[in-house]
Amino acid sequence: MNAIEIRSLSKSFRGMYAVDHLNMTVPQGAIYGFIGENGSGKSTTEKLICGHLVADEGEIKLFGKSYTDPGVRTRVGALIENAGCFPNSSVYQNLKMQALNLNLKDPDGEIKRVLEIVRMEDSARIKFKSCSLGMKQRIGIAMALLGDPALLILDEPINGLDADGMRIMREILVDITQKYGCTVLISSHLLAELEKIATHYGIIRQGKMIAELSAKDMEKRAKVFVSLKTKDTNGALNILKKEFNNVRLEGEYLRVYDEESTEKIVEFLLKNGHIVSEIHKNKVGLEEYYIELMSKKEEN
Amino acid sequence: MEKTCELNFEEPSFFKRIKSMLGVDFYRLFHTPLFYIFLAIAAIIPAIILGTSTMEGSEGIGYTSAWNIIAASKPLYVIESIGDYANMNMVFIFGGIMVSIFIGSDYRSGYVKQLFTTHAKKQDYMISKTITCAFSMACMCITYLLGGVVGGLFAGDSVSFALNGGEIFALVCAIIGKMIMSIGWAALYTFINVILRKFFGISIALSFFFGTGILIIGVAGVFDSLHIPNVLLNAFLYGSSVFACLDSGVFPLLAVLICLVVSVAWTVIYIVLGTTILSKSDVY
Amino acid sequence: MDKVFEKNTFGKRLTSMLHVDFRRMITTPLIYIILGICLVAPVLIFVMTTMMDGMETVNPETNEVEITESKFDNFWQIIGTVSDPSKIPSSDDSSDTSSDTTDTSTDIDKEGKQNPMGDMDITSMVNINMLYFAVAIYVCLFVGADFRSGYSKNLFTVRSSKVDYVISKILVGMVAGVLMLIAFFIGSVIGGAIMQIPFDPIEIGASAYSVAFCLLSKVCLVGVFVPIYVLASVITKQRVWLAIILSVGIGMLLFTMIPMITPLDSSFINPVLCLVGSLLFSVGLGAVSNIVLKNTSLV
Amino acid sequence: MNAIEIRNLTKNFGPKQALSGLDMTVPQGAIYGFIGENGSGKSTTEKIICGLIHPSSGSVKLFGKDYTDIDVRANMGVLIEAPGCFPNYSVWNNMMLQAANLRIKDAEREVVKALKTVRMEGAASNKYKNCSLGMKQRVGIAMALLGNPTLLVLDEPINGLDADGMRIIREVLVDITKNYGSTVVVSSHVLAELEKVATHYGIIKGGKMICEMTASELDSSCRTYSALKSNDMPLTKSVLLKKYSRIEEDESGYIRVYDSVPTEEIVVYLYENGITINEIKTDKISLEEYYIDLMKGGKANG
Repeated sequence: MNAIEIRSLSKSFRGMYAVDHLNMTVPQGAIYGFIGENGSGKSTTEKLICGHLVADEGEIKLFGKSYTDPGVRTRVGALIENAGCFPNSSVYQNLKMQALNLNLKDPDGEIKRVLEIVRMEDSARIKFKSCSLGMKQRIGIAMALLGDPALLILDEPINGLDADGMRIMREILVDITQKYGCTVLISSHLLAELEKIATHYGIIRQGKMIAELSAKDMEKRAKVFVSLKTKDTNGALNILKKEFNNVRLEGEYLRVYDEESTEKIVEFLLKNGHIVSEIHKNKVGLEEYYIELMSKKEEN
Repeated sequence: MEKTCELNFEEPSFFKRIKSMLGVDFYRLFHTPLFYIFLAIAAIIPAIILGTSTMEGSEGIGYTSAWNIIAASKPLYVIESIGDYANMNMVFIFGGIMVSIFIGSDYRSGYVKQLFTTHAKKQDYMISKTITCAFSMACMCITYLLGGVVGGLFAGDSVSFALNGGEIFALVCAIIGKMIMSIGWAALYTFINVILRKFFGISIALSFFFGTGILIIGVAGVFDSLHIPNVLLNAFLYGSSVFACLDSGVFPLLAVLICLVVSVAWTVIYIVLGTTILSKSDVY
Repeated sequence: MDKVFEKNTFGKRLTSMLHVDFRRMITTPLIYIILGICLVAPVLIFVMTTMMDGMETVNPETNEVEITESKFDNFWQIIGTVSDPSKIPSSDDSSDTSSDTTDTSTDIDKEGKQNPMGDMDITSMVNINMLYFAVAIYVCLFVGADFRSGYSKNLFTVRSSKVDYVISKILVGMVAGVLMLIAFFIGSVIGGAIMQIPFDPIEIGASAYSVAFCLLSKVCLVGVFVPIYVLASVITKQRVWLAIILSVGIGMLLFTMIPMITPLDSSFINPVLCLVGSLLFSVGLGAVSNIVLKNTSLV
Repeated sequence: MNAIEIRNLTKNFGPKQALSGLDMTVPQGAIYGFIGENGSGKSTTEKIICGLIHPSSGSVKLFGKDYTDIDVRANMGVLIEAPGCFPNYSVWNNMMLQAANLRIKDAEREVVKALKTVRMEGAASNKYKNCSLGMKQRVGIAMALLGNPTLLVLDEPINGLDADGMRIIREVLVDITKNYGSTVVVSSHVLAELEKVATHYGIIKGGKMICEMTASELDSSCRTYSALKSNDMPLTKSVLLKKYSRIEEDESGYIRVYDSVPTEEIVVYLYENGITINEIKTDKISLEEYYIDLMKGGKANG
């Protein structure tokens, strides 16, 4: 059963299509990395899912139910652009209000739990407006985690988080999806960070979904190659060509494609008097895949 | 990796949804200074007016009885002098400003994102805001009453508190009538502020004008000149400013009833209107 | 090598600050909305008061005929009131409505209308003096917008001295106030013309000159109120509604003295007096605003 | 002569002390990477440098003059937390306003140029509040760059920017420091990005500067190491320990051999002991690792 199913969703502002017949499927329990340039329609899509905007056309289904179903929507936690908190109220009061909004049985217990998760338990009394950008982001995350969310919509949550904050963020998301079966839709520009935890990716460009695949597919499709460096590069190149079919020289690095085990290569070279100074398996990561996709799309 | 545990979504009942939204609104009402500031304003104004009205030199507003500060002695279709303004209806002027700030801060702070994420139905928002604002305006009526009494005492002998039996009953009914009307006014102000959520300044100004009744009186004036039978219309348009008064000539309980009917009518109309508009348009 | 900085003279700072503020004033719709209101309000007032005057409303319960007394007898009454009633010509034939009806709800008789201090009836409440509150709202919104939007960060990074900021805001407030007065005057002339309200100032004891002086002194009086509003906004910064409450509160105190300082029959002394007053207030309160800005956090 | 000299700066907001005796020196023309956790006092320091808040004690000197000096402050660019723009105003109007504020001659041309550098010339006409987070950030950067300020203070400028936006920032910072001799103080949490462009670093913790160094100092103090993997890691480790003293395991499962031992030597040594490696590369401790290690109290090269 899919957490989010979107069929030909469109939304236009003053004639310009922010979201243009978008299709999207997010399986339940997934951490869905939503990637796209600034202004490609990421936030608009997320606002449509949370019901902040009214779609021109198209259909959104959350857990099989319509997205206007109150039952589903009470289980959605959202952090879009910034944490909507009252500046003059304290952090505790803001979270208390959200706890009341979700009708939680034990509001204070929940608040304590989420504040501990984001390591903000000692700043509950400060006014929201006097928190720094990073702290406001953590409070936004805490607010989205309140109650028992079945779906988390996070728009660039690691914006403004420091290294420690990002690590916590990763742990929270992995923990909440595996332990509680929650589904996470997370958008970010730091693809390296996203790659560490995302189980599915969706790449959007100018309001259209141009690629949607799981992390496993990504790995399969990614061309694996071994890149190595030796003192006598040309000599090694000729020898390797005899043994392995697809070998190429890239700058000072030799690339051996379609070959899984690096030991074989190292041993083969050592036997033939070439000592490897550097060798590691390389795969086309998310970043390269994204850049390649973007450049390909530019032509047509 | 697919999660097998089935997530169940129990449908929250209407009352549970309203209860949760009310919880948020009342928590914010009691934990922010806005409510207390306006309660204070509602108390100070009558005290000042009554207090100054008896100073020498200024002829003041010519009060015969202290209770004029609470309700006009007779139904007033047309405001002639400042005196007619200075009665409990002023609560609805300040109430309008308070509601605008209360709802405005929802939108300005962005908290409305959380509210409308968890509440798919827009009428939860309208109903909860109406109830919260009605409650705060009712409290303002009470503090207005206290302020008036204190002002009267302070004014000393020149303002009489004498009331015969009938008038006391009428006074009580007048006050209850006004408090009931606050629900109607709350719905009206919620509607205005929800429609004009993007233009905070204008919504305050419009609420202020509605509150002072200028617009309503203007409309009544136009209707008069068109000679449309204005009794029912006046009742609908003026609501409390006409019928909740000391001696409305109508049996006081009937006056309260009229206020109730008008208040309910306003509430239903404005909530339904607000909900349809809200659900058709973007949240921000 | 030493970084040489060209002199950032006061003239340069002030001109750039004025350029920023006046550009923002002109390109934001707020000023046009308020000027529109100032233009329409007097017309509405004239229309409403004349239409409602003499309107018999039958009170359904007590079926008495109520005659409302709200008509403007003279155009200039919307501008102000005469300072001493003795100047009014004795023959009081101008008022045609006789008070032969049964007891009007309020016990104001005809003479009460002339006494400037006394009656608080509708015509003396709703006149040009209300504009000073409109100026308060404009100045508070204008100055508050700087702090609410965070633009103050860009402004004060480059301006370590705050004097030019305060001067520029006071000038913008004054220009806005004067524009509002002009708009209100034009509006009332239009309204007066539509409702054919007598224009002759002599009727109510004022002369053409004195009316001109009255208007001039009201213009100068703007200079007294604006520094108050600027100071209030600078103190409260982001909290615009607090600034408005503060400004209107202080304005209320001075409100009662406006008719005295700028009566319809004012001589040339009144505008001079107002000018001196506005200079004093501008310099005095301007300095206070500067100190406040210097010592508080601007973010 | 230093662009910024801060000595023993303290700032407390009521009971909480945001800065407790901070010292900071930023040479002229530098791109100063300002690194610290959330709430470590970065933004407070930047706001004090821009004169937006006043220090409780301590001295702040810009180009040798006090930070309240009018002439020094006349040509500064700032982008702290959110860009300060009027929401209901179009991007173009906001930029023209800032051009007027900085007394820039030929404002239209300069604004168009600034918007072009951040690829925002197409969106100049729409209202600021309708822009997305990334576009707002680009407007903020364009505004800070207007008039090529001599001192630029940027608080997490790449916040919300996409890969293309981050590249633009790097180019712009290098360009403005080279061609206009400006000095830039830039704070960020994405240390990989900062490492590509910063010439000096300052690491702040708990309101105090715990480490200040140039990029070259960082390079030298971040030791190179060879990281390797093989099928039988424990055996490899024991074999290596016999010959090399500084061996460590990092969290991504590599064995690290410190003090730049040539990789060929390691490969041959292991091969002779019957171990063929499947991965080996030479690497340097990244700024991020150096920072995390510093935060743990240890010294990266301790």
